[in-house]
Amino acid sequence: MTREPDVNQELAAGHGLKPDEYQRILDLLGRTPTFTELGIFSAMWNEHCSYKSSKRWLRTLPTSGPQVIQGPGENAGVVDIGDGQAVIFKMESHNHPSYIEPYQGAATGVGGILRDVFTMGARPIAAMNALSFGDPSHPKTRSLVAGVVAGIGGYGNCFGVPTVGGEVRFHPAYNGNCLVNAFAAGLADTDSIFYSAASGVGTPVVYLGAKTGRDGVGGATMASAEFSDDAEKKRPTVQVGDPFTEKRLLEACLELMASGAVISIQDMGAAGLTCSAVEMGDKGNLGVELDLDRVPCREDGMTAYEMMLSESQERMLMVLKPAKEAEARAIFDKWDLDFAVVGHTIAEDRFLIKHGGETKADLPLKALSGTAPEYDRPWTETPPPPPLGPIPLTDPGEALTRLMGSPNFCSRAWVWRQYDHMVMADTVVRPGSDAAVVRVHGTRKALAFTSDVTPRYCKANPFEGGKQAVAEAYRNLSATGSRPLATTDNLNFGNPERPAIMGQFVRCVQGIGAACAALDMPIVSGNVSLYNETNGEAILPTPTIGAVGLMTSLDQIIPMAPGAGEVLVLLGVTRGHLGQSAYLWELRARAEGDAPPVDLDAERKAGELVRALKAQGLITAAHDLSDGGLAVAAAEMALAAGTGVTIEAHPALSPAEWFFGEDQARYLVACRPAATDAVLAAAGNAGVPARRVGATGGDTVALGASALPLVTLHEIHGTGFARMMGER
Amino acid sequence: MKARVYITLKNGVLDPQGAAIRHALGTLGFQGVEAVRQGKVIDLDLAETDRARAEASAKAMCEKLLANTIIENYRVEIL
Amino acid sequence: MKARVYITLKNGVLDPQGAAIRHALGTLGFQGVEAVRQGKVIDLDLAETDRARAEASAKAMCEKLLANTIIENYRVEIL
Amino acid sequence: MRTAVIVFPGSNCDRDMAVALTRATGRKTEMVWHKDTSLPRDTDMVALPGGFSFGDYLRCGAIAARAPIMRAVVDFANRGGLVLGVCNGFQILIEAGLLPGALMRNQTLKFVCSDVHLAVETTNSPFTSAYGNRRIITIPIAHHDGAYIADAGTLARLGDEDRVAFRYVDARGEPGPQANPNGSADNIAGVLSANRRVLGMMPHPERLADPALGGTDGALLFRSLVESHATV
Ligand SMILES: Nc1ncnc2c1ncn2[C@@H]1O[C@H](COP(=O)(O)OP(=O)(O)O)[C@@H](O)[C@H]1O
Ligand SMILES: [Mg+2]
Repeated sequence: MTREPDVNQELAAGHGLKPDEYQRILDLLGRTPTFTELGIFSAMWNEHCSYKSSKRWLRTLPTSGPQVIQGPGENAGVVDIGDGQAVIFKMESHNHPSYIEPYQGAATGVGGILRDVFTMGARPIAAMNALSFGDPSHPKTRSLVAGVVAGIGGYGNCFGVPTVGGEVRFHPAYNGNCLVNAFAAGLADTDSIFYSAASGVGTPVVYLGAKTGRDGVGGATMASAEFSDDAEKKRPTVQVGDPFTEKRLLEACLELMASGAVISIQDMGAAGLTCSAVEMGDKGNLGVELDLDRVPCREDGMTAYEMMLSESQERMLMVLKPAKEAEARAIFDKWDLDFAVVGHTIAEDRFLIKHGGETKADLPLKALSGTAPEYDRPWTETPPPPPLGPIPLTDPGEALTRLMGSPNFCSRAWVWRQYDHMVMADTVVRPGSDAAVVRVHGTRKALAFTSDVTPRYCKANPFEGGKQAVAEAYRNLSATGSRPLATTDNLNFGNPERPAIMGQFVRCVQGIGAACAALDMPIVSGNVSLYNETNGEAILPTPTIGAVGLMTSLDQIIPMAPGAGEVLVLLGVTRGHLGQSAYLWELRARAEGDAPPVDLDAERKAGELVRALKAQGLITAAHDLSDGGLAVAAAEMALAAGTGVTIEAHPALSPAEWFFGEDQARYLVACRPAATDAVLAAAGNAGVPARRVGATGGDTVALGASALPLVTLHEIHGTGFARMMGER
Repeated sequence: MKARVYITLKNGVLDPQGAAIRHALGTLGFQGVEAVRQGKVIDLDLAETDRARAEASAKAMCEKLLANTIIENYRVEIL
Repeated sequence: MKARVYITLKNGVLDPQGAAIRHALGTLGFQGVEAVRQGKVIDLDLAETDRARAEASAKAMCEKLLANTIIENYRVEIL
Repeated sequence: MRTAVIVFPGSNCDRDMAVALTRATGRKTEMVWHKDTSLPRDTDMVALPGGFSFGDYLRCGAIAARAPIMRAVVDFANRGGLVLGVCNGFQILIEAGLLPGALMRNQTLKFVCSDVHLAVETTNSPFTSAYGNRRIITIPIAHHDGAYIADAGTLARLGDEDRVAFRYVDARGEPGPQANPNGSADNIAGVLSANRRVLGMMPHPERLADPALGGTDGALLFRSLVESHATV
């Protein structure tokens, strides 16, 4: 066996441990750690696993409610959907790996989040992906888009989960750091949910799934380090995903869980064996002893250090009922997957790693996570953005044409056509609507899924931006007719050691917390990705919100497409807020003014009104307003329906303010003419301002005096993505 | 000029495809297949008649499109 | 013993992938790429130590699984 | 009618297919594991579902076509049994030699998931008889390797023997490149065996066989099977 390097402060620094953190290790152990131990500490104490910069703030989020069965802290959150069933979901980033190798990075991101969900005993039923890329004209952007989308499809399609939603945005702030946030949701019975806490002394710890290779050794450390231009050199650590193995792992795990053999289970993610074993022991107040000679390896001569840090995909760790070992082995044989007893639980608080007859690590297990550093990093308030300058006069029709064909507003069909969004035959509302709707198999119930954030707002005003991300998710869920249930988040920010960035983080989290509390959508899981910077240039603060809504009957679904000859009613207040609007950014590259303020009470009233209008049979269609305002919402409804719309001009507001203002808490709903008065009356009773703003029909989209043919819009919107990709 | 490009996975990079083929060969009764790695071969017909230039151009194609140099090696052969 | 198997499409069999690669090379500015055909190379590590037997066995693998002999040719090389 | 769905590792439309078959036949579908060597007794119809059997590694359907159960499926087909292969199932049928031609990577090189229009080219089969004069139908596709190719002789024979079951067309029923989602020869989306009792098709009829999912054109295929079985 090759001699291991001497451990000292310099080597610790190479592992991303700061001098005071290394000192903490020395104090804790009363001796110098071994090389393997150092690797274990570096994995456990990096930002990715320990949440050392964010924990303090995450604790402030609302995480409970009558619907919540399991909040943050497990592999995924668990939420009651009635009838003894639960939806289990989470979102997670794979930003840095995707920047380095877009296909595999994105693919393994999908693999990781699916594992988080089925580890809990749930069969995945829906996936989403929230993607942020650099400027479309940046030389790397197209290949990143192509690779990431192909990777997400390649993994999800093969695995067999419908990928039903997401977001794609482009902004130069992501030129050196794309974001790939993957969401997955699964379904389980509330009485058969599995957790990670081990129990029982001397119970076998079992390794399942794919073999261990040197994949991503050092990856957990990489995910928490800022990028520099030599990121390319870090490439050999790229992991390759194997969705075929993951699919078999899913089936084998669900079979095993059904057999009653599983005491606890934990997937192996970043620093796989280390984090999963520690987690199981820590939660169960037990020690763990591992014999690495028994770990199935793909490569020769792997060291303890490499095995403990390997990020090979498609692996699980389980604690099994001793009497069921043979049964469990048979299930894994059936699926041709590796199965090995690699250790057992012990009574003492120890994490004992043996390899080749030597003890490679002997650490206090609880202290590994329990004494992980936690920082209250200094932060500063975000200064107000530059004031809103004069608003350019652009013909509304022309402005709409430019917006609808732009990379940020054109149809995402180019993306979702590469995703199997119908497998499992329960996708009731497909991608392209406000939220996707997936039926709960074998029932008339359904779940709605959406993913939202407007990073421009978060940059200008992190608190309102954080609120807005949740509010928009709430709106998307409501516009499809579902009742928002709960939320997951993926908080993507720059370097938290910079007070300005930490300030963005703190304020966004506070905004998210306020909105989740007010809208009754507790956070049940989430993920933090920091250090998204290249050469000191941070991304826009991007706290992606994934949210799930429930419909107790498919009859509650509200389509986005109105019929012809219907009346359009705008719900909510329009003041003509153009600060940080798409109108200014997409048309003039100006990011000015404050982000739109979010009135959470108004959001709630408007959302409840939309659901009530549907329940009373008063509306035929609904769509929420978000960036791009009334004009974009009207155009999207027209495109969905294949029928024209007319929106009248506003007597007081300028065309820019009226058609393109981004005031929040608004919906555009359609109703039959005869129902108009009833809709307006119901809105009045609910305390939601409402006004008739137009009608459907014809073959143009008319904004006041300015009209453009629907076919033109259809063409521009439909081909925008392919044009951006250089395919047309 | 004809060029042949070989693209193979770098050492240590997981090859799920190769592993599945190996397994399938086992089920079909082929014993003693210890490892399988799958790669690509791409045959190019180039208008270029100069050998060195053809080779340089094929290599550029590998870098830009044909190979994923993060996980794959390539080799160009001028036939 | 190491064996390398080359699998290529038969002449006349349409190769959409090759065609698409050719097109993509064109868009990337590579001129004069007249034809592209894509095939596979499969590297086998065999326990067999006899050359002839290794070759026979690799060929049998091609016939039974590795190649679709309706549309593909194969060639085995013992290294 | 007794139906069976073969489950390969990596199959992922096996449940969807079973749901559609059970709904059409009113009888529970048997799920058969690929390592089995025989079909359940009295099976009337076998379905090879969509998905990524064996990860689609090597060639789509290649490894599955050599799984132990396939010997029984081939025997069953040779005895005149009804076999339906959808998507990956179609690829497996081809690799198993039960249908001619090959399925290659889509011309765009991209996976494509979308509704497509199909022309029902023949109602003279146990899979298509219920379509009657409904010639243009909508069914989703979801595949990466669906470009059907065959040599000229085979294509001519398929035409002469009325063995093209479905073709990709546009909304007006016109075939042509604008309606071809993957580069298939002659826009072929599904083909029948010589005895017309084996059908392979890339589109997924099981995905549009339930009004809640936005259409029921796929259900007619399953109804055809049930009706033709009842009249035997
Ligand atoms: N990466 C993606 N994958 C799948 N669907 C996507 C993706 N990006 C966007 N979509 C879908 O496109 C539609 C429009 O997206 P977006 O403009 O972000 O919606 P909204 O403004 O309603 O939040 C939504 O249905 C969304 O789910
Ligand atoms: Mg929306």
